[in-house]
Amino acid sequence: MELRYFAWLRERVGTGHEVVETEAATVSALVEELRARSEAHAFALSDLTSVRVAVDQQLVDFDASISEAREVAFFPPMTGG
Amino acid sequence: MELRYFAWLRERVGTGHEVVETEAATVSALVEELRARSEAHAFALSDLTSVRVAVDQQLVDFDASISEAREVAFFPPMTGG
Amino acid sequence: MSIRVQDAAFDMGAELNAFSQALADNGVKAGAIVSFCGVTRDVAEGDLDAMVIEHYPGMTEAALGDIRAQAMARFSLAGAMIVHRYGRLAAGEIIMMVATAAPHRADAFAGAEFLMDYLKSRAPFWKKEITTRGESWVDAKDTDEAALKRW
Amino acid sequence: MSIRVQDAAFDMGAELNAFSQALADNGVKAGAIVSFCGVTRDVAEGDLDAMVIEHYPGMTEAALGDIRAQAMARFSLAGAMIVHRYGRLAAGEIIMMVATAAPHRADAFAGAEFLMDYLKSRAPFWKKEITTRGESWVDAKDTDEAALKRW
Repeated sequence: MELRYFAWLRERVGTGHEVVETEAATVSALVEELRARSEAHAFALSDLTSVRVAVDQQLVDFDASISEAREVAFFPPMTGG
Repeated sequence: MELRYFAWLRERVGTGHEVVETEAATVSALVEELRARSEAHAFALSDLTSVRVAVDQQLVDFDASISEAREVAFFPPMTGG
Repeated sequence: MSIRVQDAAFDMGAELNAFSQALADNGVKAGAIVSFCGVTRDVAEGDLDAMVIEHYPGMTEAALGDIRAQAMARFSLAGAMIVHRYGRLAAGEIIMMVATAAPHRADAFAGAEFLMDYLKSRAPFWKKEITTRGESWVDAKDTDEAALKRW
Repeated sequence: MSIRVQDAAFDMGAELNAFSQALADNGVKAGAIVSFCGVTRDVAEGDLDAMVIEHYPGMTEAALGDIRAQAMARFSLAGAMIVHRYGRLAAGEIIMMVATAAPHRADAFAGAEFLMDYLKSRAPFWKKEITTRGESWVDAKDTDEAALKRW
């Protein structure tokens, strides 16, 4: 599964893109796996109130299924415009 | 006193500008005098619900004083923009 | 110039850029710029030949200046401009334009809407439509007068 | 093109004219054209050196296209466009622009405000401010999220 990180999540994780093997069924389960992956991941994903997630480029909630997902992205609330 | 007419009031009166001698104290009194001035005036000023008035280029009500007025203008509701 | 009443056509893009540039030249910091342009449009399908706009020279400029000053104060605008044409316009020509600038977008939008609402009902312009079937003065809309009530 | 995401600077006046011209070329009758432009502005007095905008290629275009389609349908717009830059911008540069066209001004204004409200909180852009004192990611504002509730 392709993972993408943007803005300060990218900076904290240390990369904007990585590929992981996962059996996680939901975004929340994936987050738990990622927190165990490295201290950087744990730090980046420590407070989910300021993290948004997109599955295959669609904004979703953390309980969304990722069983069919090709790409999951984590990023802060958006600040465009 | 200088009188000005715009849009269909100008067309109905037959002129956009005329100078009158008047002792009228208010716009309403002036309107009464003008209605007696000609059939064209009477026609133009027959229905005041669709007439607006400015005294010295300020929008006013028909009971406004014109004792100090230099210029009175009659016109339909505005349709700019 | 913040208020212009003219018979000549104007380029709305050039006006927008000039408005923005004038703010920058004066060191005015405004994050949000809103513009509105009004275009003559057909009244019925394809039969508008032209529109003739009459105005009240002197009062027009005074009324627009007053409306602009109210908008500047009420919405803390960094800038505001109004250009309005008079005379004969072909279908599809730009009739008028307003632009506002403010630190925040809500004020820039509200300022432009306020300018338009007041300009429609309080600035001495009158439109006459010249169609293939004849000429007629445009009636003021009740909705335009009603629009003032929200401010 | 109705949706553009680009690193290159653009000319807002030229964009506005091109938007209007494209409508006219397609025979679209719209009496009202509204534009909004966002400009990088100093966070504190005079200390913003630059702004860096990051985005999510692919999702950005899809999100903007979806927001535009919603606005077109909801406000019966005759046209709508969005241009948004990414990369490094100097203070005073244009970040983004939206423009809408509609038969009536209320729809053109509402459409542009809708585009802006959704773009701010639902399109994947993130701003980082580079100041004389360092770098920091711009925090999302509660007011921007709250602005969505009115629609």
